[in-house]
Amino acid sequence: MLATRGLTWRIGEVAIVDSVYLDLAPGEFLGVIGPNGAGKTSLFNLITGLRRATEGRVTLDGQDISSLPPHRRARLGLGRTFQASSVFGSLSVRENVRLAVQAHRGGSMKLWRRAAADREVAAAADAALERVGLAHRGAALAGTLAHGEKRKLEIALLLAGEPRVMLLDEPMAGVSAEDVPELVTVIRSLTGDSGRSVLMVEHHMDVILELADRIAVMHHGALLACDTPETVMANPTVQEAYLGESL
Amino acid sequence: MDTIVLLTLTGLGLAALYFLVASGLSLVFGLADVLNFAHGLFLGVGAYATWWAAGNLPGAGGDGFGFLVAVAFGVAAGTLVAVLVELVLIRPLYSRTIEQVLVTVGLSLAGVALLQATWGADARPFPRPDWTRQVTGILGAQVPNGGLLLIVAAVVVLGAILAFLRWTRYGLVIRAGVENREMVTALGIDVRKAFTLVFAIGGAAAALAGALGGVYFGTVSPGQGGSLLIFAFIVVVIGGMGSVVGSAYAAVAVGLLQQFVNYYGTSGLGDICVVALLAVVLLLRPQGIAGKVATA
Amino acid sequence: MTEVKSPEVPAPPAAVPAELTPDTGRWHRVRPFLPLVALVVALILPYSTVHLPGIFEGPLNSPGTLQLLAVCLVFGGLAAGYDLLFGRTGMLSFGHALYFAAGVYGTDILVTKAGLPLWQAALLTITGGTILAALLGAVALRTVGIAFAMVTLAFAQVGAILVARDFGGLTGGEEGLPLDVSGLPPALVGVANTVNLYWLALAYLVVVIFVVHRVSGSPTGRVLAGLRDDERRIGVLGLDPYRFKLVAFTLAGGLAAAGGVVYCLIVGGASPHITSSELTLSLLVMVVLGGPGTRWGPVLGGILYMYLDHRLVAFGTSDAVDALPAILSRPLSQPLFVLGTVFILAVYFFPGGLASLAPRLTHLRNTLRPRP
Amino acid sequence: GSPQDTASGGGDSTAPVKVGLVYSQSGALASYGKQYIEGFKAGLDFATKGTNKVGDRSIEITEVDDAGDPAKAVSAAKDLIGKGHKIIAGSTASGVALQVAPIAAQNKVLFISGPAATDAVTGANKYTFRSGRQSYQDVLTAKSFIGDPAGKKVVVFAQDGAFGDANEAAVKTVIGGAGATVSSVRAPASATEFTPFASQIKAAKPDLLFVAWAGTTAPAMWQTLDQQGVLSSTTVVTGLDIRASWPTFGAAGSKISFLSHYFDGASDNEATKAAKAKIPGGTLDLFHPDGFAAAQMVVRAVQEGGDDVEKMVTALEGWSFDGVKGKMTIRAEDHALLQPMFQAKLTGSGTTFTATAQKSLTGDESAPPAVAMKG
Amino acid sequence: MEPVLNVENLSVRIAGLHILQGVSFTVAPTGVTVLLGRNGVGKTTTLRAIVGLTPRGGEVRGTVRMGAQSLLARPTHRLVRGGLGYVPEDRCVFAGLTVAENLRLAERRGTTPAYDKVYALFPELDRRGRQRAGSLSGGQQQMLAIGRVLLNDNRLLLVDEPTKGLAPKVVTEVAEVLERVAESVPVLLVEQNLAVVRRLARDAVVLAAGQVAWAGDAQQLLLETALTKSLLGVGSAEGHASAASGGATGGKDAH
Ligand SMILES: Nc1ncnc2c1ncn2[C@@H]1O[C@H](COP(=O)(O)OP(=O)(O)OP(=O)(O)O)[C@@H](O)[C@H]1O
Ligand SMILES: Nc1ncnc2c1ncn2[C@@H]1O[C@H](COP(=O)(O)OP(=O)(O)OP(=O)(O)O)[C@@H](O)[C@H]1O
Ligand SMILES: [Mg+2]
Ligand SMILES: [Mg+2]
Repeated sequence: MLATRGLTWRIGEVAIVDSVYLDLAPGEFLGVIGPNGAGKTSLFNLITGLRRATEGRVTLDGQDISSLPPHRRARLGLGRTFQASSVFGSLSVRENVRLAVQAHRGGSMKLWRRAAADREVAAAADAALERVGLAHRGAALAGTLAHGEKRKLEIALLLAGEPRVMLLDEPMAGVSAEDVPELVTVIRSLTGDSGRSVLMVEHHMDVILELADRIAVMHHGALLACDTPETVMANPTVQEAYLGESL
Repeated sequence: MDTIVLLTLTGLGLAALYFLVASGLSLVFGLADVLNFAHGLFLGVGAYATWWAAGNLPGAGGDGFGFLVAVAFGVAAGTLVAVLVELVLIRPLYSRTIEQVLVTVGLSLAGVALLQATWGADARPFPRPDWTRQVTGILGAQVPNGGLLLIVAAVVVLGAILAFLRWTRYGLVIRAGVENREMVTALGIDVRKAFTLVFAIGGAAAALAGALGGVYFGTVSPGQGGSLLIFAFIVVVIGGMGSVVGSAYAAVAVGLLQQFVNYYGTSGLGDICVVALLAVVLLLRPQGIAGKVATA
Repeated sequence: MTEVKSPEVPAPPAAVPAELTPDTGRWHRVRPFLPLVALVVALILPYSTVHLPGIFEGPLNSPGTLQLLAVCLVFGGLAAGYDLLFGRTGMLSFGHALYFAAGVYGTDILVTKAGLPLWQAALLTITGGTILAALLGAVALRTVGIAFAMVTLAFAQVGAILVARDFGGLTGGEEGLPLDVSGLPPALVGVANTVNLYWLALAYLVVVIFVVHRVSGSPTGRVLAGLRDDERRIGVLGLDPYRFKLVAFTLAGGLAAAGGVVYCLIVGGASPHITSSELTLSLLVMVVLGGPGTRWGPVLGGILYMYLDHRLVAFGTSDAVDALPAILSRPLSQPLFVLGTVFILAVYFFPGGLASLAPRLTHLRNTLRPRP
Repeated sequence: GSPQDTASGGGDSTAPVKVGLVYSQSGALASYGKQYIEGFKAGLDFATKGTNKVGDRSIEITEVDDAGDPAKAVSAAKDLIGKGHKIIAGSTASGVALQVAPIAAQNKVLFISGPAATDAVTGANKYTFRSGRQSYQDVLTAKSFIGDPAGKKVVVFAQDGAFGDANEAAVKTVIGGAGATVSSVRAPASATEFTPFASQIKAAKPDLLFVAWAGTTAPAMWQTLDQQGVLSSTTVVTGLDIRASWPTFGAAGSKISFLSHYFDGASDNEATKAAKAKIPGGTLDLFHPDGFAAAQMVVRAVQEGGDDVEKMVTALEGWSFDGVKGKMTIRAEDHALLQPMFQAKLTGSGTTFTATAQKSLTGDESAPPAVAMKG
Repeated sequence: MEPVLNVENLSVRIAGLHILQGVSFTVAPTGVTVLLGRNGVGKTTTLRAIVGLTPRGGEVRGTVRMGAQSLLARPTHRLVRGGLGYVPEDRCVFAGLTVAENLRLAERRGTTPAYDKVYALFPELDRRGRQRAGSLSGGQQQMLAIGRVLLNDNRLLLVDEPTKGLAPKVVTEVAEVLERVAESVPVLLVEQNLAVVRRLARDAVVLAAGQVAWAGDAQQLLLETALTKSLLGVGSAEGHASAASGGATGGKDAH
């Protein structure tokens, strides 16, 4: 479904992302791990078009999307969340999701329509909020949400866009331990239906191990391994580079 | 040939003036993130203080050593005003950048009006040594000494700022502060002092530009700072905000472009070309020639 | 790796767009009617002979007062339009005066030099102004933050140069171009008809408020509010930030051009003052004074600013000021000094602008009220 | 009340006559405005023989600051007209004059423009007069410097914009029309570096250089012309500005031939003496005569016209009187104010300069061609 | 022995989040006290609150004392000059400055900078004096960040995850350095790498849910598998490499 071919991003001499070849099958859940600064977020940025790759291609369903701007890629069904929550702080939670729904359904370029009057958008937004368990916070300003709630809102924004390929950047970061299982359920439900694919960066190994069909390991921008969880966990290079060895 | 020499040298004189104004702006923007609209005020203060000193301050005058004293007084006054502005108006708004910019906008309106209220709207003849009114023959071109003076001053200021940034401890602090203010404090350094210092340097450079601009124009008037400021802004942006060297390059580009286009093209085209240059640079490289990196 | 700071303008200290958030509190029921009340007051004002000494020179219905009010209203509308960019979309443009000036000069030239009837001139001007904004916006919006501010400033500067240059005697250069009123509807000409200009200005303001309000509450307005918070996120949601910013820019430009048409009629001509970068800065001052991103703040800010701008001239030359010692009276007789000082104080003491006063007062009342 | 109400000026024969003066008290032209108002007060005193009354009616002046901004001036004019003023005078800036003039015509009140030099005020409309000189008169005075223009080469150096355009056009008609070849070098008003322009002028090798430059950059411009040897290579003519600006010419001052609207010592008559006696400091300057003449015209208009503006207009048209500059005549066709003009030399150094008259032109010698009344 | 640092009832709110909710602990005058806890629990926030670097809009309550001196109201640069050394989590070397300049910047007035000591610890820094700090490898940057602080005499060092993102070999080196540093200066260390903790720590403070969940002898903590499991979410330091979570370079999976 989604594939990267020799994707590379250099700043000056340094390759932040170094010739990455990845394939994501329909319905597949691919976990991405790697040390801090390995280039995981940067890889996401390249895939979603927030950064232009210096070399290599990204294809979606065989179509080369390397030169498309982010919004065009999103329209083709590529959705993502951000490592640092990036929600619309001065809008209410509900408005946040409505904006996402509206962006997905089209009709955003309507200057003379009353936004509040669109019941379908509102209903879809409420459904998304319901799904991540934020319905009761709909009226709150997104900027005032607690951290974990923001993470949920991020996912609601993603859901609203009904993407076919979802890129989750550390969805668990900063989520309190009690909330993790709940969020894991939400994330699992993302793929459960409809053969959507997920690419998820996460440092919580147990979450990754629980959800991922395969795990990709990044190190210094390069793909160290990409295989089943068992194989990856047993890989000595991976152990050394990411999991670490004892002193 | 002599026309080209003449245009080049006078263009460089103009560039020097732009640079003197822009260097302070650029430094302040680099460290404090403040787009300082009140910079024109510092310029005006420097010019008026020099003018005032030459007429009233014992020991100061329009010629020789007295003139140096007058300029020194002007620069000191500009520096003082800049420091006061930083301490009283900018510092309390620490890290509220947009408010800081707004305050400098208010200050630019009020300050110029204040100059005008005090000394009137008319241009006043500026005291200056006689030799600045003369010309020097260079390769057949009659190059005005005032312009040469500006070039020398700009080179000295550029050198001094670079040396300051590179060799002094405060220079280090400022260069580091441009990158990461917080970490500088975490090393036990009062970064606010560095801010004040940067404003002082900016104010001094602007005041010097005001004083030398007075020599160059032969007059001082309240609006002078403002009209130079717009080109200084353009220079700062083209040069890459925060980069003094970038500003120097940009000033030369802008000064020469203006001069040559004004000669070979029709009137007014020079200014338009400068604006076009700005647009082109920004579209190709939104961060300017040098980008916002370490200041030196 | 240390972070490389980008020269971005932080989003303005904007309030939540009222159109997109539910009203809460006791004001809920009264508030929607306040604008109506204001409108009614504005409508009956020209029928009143009330004299407000110190505030206006003559009675409310005197031509001088109406003229001043008309100018204030136009600027209220202009500020509201500018806020569509600054407060609601988070774009810091330093060149908004250009489109206003295009409106003023466009009307003036088409009427005076080309002899077109007013309605044609107005239509052409607004269309032209909008297209100009679209074209320049298309270029300028390729940059962001301070760079964007500087490009717009530069474009406006070119406008100022062209006007001053007086190509073909079209603009009258520094002397400006008086409007040839012979072809205008008689109702818009003459001091006795100042009231009609007042109506026109009021209509313009109402239209701008309506448009801004409507657009802010539309699906597009939702996107604009989103752009102000997080442009990257808008892109990832599948919307092209560039297009939406361009729409906002063009719309604001068009509104400014329309304001220019009205202003040209009110003042009876064009003068190069309006092309100066100072005007854009004043627009910024107006919006900040009023409260960016709020429904009424920019309007109030614009009206207040223009009122002060005009009245301070009289204030500065008044006997009260002259009587003060020179050290006070001299600066006070400079309108810009007073205005600049007021502005600085406003930034310090009313960070949210005038619009933040109401909630503050409510807050104050609530804290003062004894708790049950 | 109703929105159409406007107060009407009292028809009462002892009610004061209200005169509105809209001029620059603040802003860039504040010092011109100051001279104007001083002149006006002196003139009013002179014309009413110290009574400040015309017949039984006293003259009541309202002063309004326009800060040089036409929008403010228009507001002020409307306000004054609304309050029943039948006479408006002032306009320090050309832009103000041009925008107030139509207002006067629309509302049928008398407008006497002040220092604003733009030619366009002349013949603007039936209700608009002027109490100062116009650019065309400057140029005619300039022409008097070169004797027979035929075959001579004349260059106009002027700033961009209407002021420069008007001067260039006037030189082309006046001097070019008399057989000289006229070319021009134009520079942006905002220019700060004049070397390119000086080089262009030098390359043109003119017999006469006419410089029309206003604003704070003038000293830099003169210095550059001097440095590049333009001043010593040809006859350079320009207008003499207010006294305060004289020192800014510096050494260049003595190399320039000045045409002058007025300077202290250019004339000596009753009015001059009266003006000198009344003006603070006792030294006349460039725009005192304009204010003085404006007051004389106001008094004349009220004397002959009472409250009837049409009668005021008739009374002023064709009227001749002795102003500070000498004999002045209001030309009936287009309301041009024919007046003496002067050639002057500047001598001195440092901050003390004196101007001396070389020659004076009568009102007829410097009369601009009549234009058709536009409105 | 009097503790060198006393933290009492420290509360921090940032942007509406109540991150620390009354944290109290002390730092012993010798050796390494380690601050443990899962990701996002507020370890960095604690250190930053102590040196006065809570982000704007953040609200800090409680008391922090170094000896008799109260720290909270004082500006950061004063604290640091008073002998409180701070090595931030993300190193924060000045990329545009050379290594030597970075060090020079850290010199404090009135004291003689101990260059010989720093260069003895990190000869690499001496060799690369003229290199731009931005072009150093992550490990070298970390050395620079630590070296900067060691130039001066400190009464207490706050060190935030010094081994994060470092190669195992460098981790060992850094651990050795800290070990030696701790001989003369007390250190409050935030560390995810339990192996490092085992080697260095004398005392441990474990944060959970914005509060102190456990405080006491570090070695004892590491011995009790049940305790580490419940507090840190890992079995024991000796376990399988993947369980020695946070590992040499990861540092993010404490579950
Ligand atoms: N715009 C940039 N300029 C310079 N360096 C950058 C830029 N963006 C990322 N980097 C560098 O690229 C490397 C990879 O960063 P990235 O954010 O992709 O890491 P990551 O794998 O997501 O790490 P983490 O787990 O900490 O989120 C880092 O060293 C980072 O400093
Ligand atoms: N400026 C801020 N604004 C909002 N939330 C913040 C801010 N800084 C920190 N937080 C939140 O506070 C919590 C504690 O963060 P902190 O960095 O102290 O954790 P930590 O224990 O150091 O984690 P790690 O092991 O990942 O370094 C996190 O949930 C974080 O998201
Ligand atoms: Mg990441
Ligand atoms: Mg941390």
